[in-house]
Amino acid sequence: MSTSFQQGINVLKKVIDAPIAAYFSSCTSCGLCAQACIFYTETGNPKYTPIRRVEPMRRIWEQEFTLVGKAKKLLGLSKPVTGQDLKDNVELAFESCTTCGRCTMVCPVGNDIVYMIRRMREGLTAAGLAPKSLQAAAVRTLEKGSVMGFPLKTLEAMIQAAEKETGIKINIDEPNVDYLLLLSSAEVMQFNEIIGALAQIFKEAGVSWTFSSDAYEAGNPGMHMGASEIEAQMINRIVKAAEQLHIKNVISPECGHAYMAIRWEGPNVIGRPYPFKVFHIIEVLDNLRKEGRLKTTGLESERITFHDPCQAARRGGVNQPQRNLLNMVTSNFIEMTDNQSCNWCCGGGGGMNTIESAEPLVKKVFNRKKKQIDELDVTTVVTMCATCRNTLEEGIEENNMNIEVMGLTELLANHLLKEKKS
Amino acid sequence: MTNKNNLLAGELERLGISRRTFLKFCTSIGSVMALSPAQAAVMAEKLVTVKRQSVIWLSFQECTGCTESITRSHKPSLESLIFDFVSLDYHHTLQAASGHAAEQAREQAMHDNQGKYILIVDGSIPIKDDGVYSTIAGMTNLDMLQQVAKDAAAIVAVGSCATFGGLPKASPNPTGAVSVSDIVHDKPIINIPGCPPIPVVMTGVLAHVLTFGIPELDSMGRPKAFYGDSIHDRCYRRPYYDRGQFAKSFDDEGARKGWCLYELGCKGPITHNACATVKWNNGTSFPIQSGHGCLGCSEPDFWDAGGFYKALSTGTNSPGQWATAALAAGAAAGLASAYLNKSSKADAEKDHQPVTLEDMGGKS
Amino acid sequence: MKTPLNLPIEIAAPSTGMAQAVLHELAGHLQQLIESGKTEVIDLTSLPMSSSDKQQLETQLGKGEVDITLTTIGESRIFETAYSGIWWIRHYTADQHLIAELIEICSVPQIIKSHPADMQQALSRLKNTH
Amino acid sequence: MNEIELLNWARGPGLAYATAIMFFGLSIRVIEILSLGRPEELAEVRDSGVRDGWLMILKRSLPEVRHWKYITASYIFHIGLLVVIFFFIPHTHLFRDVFGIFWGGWPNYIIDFFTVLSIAGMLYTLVARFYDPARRILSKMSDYLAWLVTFLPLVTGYMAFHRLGLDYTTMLAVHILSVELLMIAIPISKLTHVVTFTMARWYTGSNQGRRGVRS
Repeated sequence: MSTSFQQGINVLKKVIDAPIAAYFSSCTSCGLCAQACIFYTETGNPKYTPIRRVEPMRRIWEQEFTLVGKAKKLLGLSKPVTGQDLKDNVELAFESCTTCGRCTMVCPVGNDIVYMIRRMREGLTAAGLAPKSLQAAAVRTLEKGSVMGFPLKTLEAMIQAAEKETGIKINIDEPNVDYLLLLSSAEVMQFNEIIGALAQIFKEAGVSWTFSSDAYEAGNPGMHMGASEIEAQMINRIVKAAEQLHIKNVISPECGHAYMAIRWEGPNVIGRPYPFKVFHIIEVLDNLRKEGRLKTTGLESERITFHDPCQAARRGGVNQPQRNLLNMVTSNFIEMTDNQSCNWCCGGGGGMNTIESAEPLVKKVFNRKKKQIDELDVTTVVTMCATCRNTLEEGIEENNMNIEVMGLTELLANHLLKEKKS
Repeated sequence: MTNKNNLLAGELERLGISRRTFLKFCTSIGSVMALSPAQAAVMAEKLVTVKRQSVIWLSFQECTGCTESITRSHKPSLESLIFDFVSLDYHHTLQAASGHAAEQAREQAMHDNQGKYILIVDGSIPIKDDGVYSTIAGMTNLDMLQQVAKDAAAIVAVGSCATFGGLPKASPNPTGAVSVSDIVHDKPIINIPGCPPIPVVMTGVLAHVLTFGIPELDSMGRPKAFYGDSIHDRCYRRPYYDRGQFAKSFDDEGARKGWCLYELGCKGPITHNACATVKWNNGTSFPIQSGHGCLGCSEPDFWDAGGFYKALSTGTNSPGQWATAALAAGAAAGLASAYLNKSSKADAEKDHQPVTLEDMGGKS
Repeated sequence: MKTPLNLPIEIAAPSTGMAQAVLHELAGHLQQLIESGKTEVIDLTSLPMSSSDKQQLETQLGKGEVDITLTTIGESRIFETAYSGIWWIRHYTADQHLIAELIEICSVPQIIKSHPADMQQALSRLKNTH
Repeated sequence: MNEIELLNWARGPGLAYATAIMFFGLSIRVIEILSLGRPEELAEVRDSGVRDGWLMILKRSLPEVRHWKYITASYIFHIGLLVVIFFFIPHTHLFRDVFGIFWGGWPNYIIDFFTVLSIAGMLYTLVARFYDPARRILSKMSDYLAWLVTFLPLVTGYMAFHRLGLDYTTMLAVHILSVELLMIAIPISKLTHVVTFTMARWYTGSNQGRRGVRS
């Protein structure tokens, strides 16, 4: 066993860097982050105030990396962080935070609180305190191949079904093609119409692509946990596959955290830049649109809104492509009052939807999303993240709302202008 | 009427000064002292009935400016009456006697009026090196002050040197100059600071002592009647301060328009004196009216309170140099701390064991 | 007014509204004088009045029927304002410098009345001449 | 010690010590932060992040209108405080004396207005600290002390200017001493944010810029 309280503290010392030190130095306890956090606004419980979620780390920073804190420690004015402190922190860092990063957008001194919460999770995981469900998901991902634990065979079955339906041949392990496509488990198991949809779109656009039998899972529980070594193992599997197949572009699917892991955190956890580029599927589609290779027909006339997934939009920087594409196929697209960087989280991200004990809380905080949707009077909510889609569907059902939830890729496929004979 | 020659009334008669004239004098003094006009009339009545007061004037480390101020400022005028009337038994600049005769006059007066004479002091008292820096007739100022103060009824310290140490006390104070109140603790002391003090303030205080006794004093022993307000409180340019209209240099538009001199270093806001109301040279003007800021000469340590031409809001030395030095020192300390931080981060890195799948309950 | 030096500095200060305050006070004192005979003196030098304030006050009070000049050491000019019972008194030194400026609310200013001691002296002088 | 000696001490050694402690401390704080280093960004960035770093430093100073109820008081307090510190004419002379730069001040009635505004804003933030659950749970003794040492210079300065309370000389000395207390507190409390907020915003802004996130 390499996890222990000492290892946890050790990791927290290891990860404290200049930004974190600047953040802690600057926090004035103004409490504005609470106003941005669904867990506070929907429960009214001040314990969920975002900056409180990293209090053990703040104490370690103060005691270990500032002269003032060292003096305080010597004088007995501050107590060292205990194992109990870390245990108590699990609820705040894992079980009531989707790492959505909305707090970061309002902090007057510009603290990136989620940046810190991710590091805090890293310490807790090293202390052996990561939620069991996330640990199990990590094991499944690395041992069986996917987050949900299904083997390659399951995906192959889905691919065959899609081939049959569309009549398009779908590659596995085809080298030298344009794109390597990854999928999230949720897509394979629940929203597998995406495979056929993409096959058609890519065929019409003249794009060559393939799946990899070694790396088809985009999801990364290692990232949610903050177990960077495990996160790196999952990333490396993809990097290796892309390198072996000589593919220059990797597509992260409609999954927010996967995009964050592959696009932004990946090179940093494996310690080297990629020899390929990474795109969110929606970025790829928008590029095809720009090049005139994606043609659609017809417009949805119903009132449609879009839910920006936190990790892709607010934290990943994909904000405009989805709007370009929506405008191609809808005539009545309505923005949510808070959108893009300031969108409210669905409440299920950051690993929250895998943690059973957090379920009531996830249901409760969905109230914010419900309010947002209700005030728009729409028939459909489109999104581009399987986790969001899942949470939205569950929330909508729970609240008996008459709203349809769709993936953006799927919506586009519905309107695809098919010129080439299949 | 036997004692009439010993009373001011007789003196008035001798000089042919009417009571009406004397009332006018007392009214003017009362006005300066902010006595009520009724009190001025009482003062006039009382003054004519007091006896000639013995006064001993000791001059220590001083420039004689205070004496000049008092003696020069008056034409044969009413204020000089007070001085004509008191028996100035010793004043080594003004008295005719010299040498042993002068000292004898002092000792005689001390003997004849034991416990009743008023001691006026101008100049500070050097106490470093046993007070050798200033002696009179072989006696140090310190010894003389202690000797004369012992049997005095009251002491009037005239000028900023006697009241607060003044210029001789200015840093680095080579003679160890101190004020009268630093030496004498068991007698009533009236401080009349200023460099020099306003003449009418002196006569006013003396008139008050002779008639009503010791006037009301502030925490620094100054008569409130003259030192109760700051120059700024009574300054005719005050409205410009309140409006934020300041002269930026001594010959700019603002200076010509008579705007506030705060930015040019005026110390009026913290200086308590009557210059702005009583004025100088027979009420002609005072520094601010002449276009120059107040130096703050009637306050302690005015010589060391920063530059005369630096605004009151600035530091008295150069904090800028401190800032630079502190930044450099802080950088050094910061680097030392950074070194410690780096090594503890390196230790953490070294002690770190990767989290493995095994920790998660996996196989490898 | 004699200006001793011609400095390029304007010493006229803005009006502060003090004149109105003094007028108000005067009304109170005058009523008191009428009702109880109690006289009152306002010392103008001790008030924070600007020169324009004083001018304003003087203009408002105006000049009455009586104008007296005392010749003691220096002159004193005393006049009744246009308001009976309100006297303006200025004491000057021999060299024309103003040493006190008062407003007295009374039927006759104190300083005009002859003092018993002076009268006593006058009597003895009179007797000596005859 | 009489009031003039107190004032002279405050204007002289007191100011020098406080200045030295503040700059010494801030220097340490900033170097401590910088020396911890920032991991190199290995992902292919959309932008260098420099522009967004600077933009963040500026733009986060704009009011977050969405939360106006929450921020108005402290927003006003900050503006008022900055105006009072940097544009009250006597203060500008202090800065000229220390740093050699002069930018002229604003009329007193404007400063007066902002002082009152600031004081009101600060009082509101104190009340909010008691009544708002999030702020109350975050607040430690050090937060209230930081509030106090910021509040004192404002109030004593206001009182000195209006000749309230103690005599002017003493009040001025108390005001300067309270500022010196504030200066000493800056590097050892959360008030360090007066400097490090630019660093925090820089790190977040440049990071967001690299990722193409709009702040």
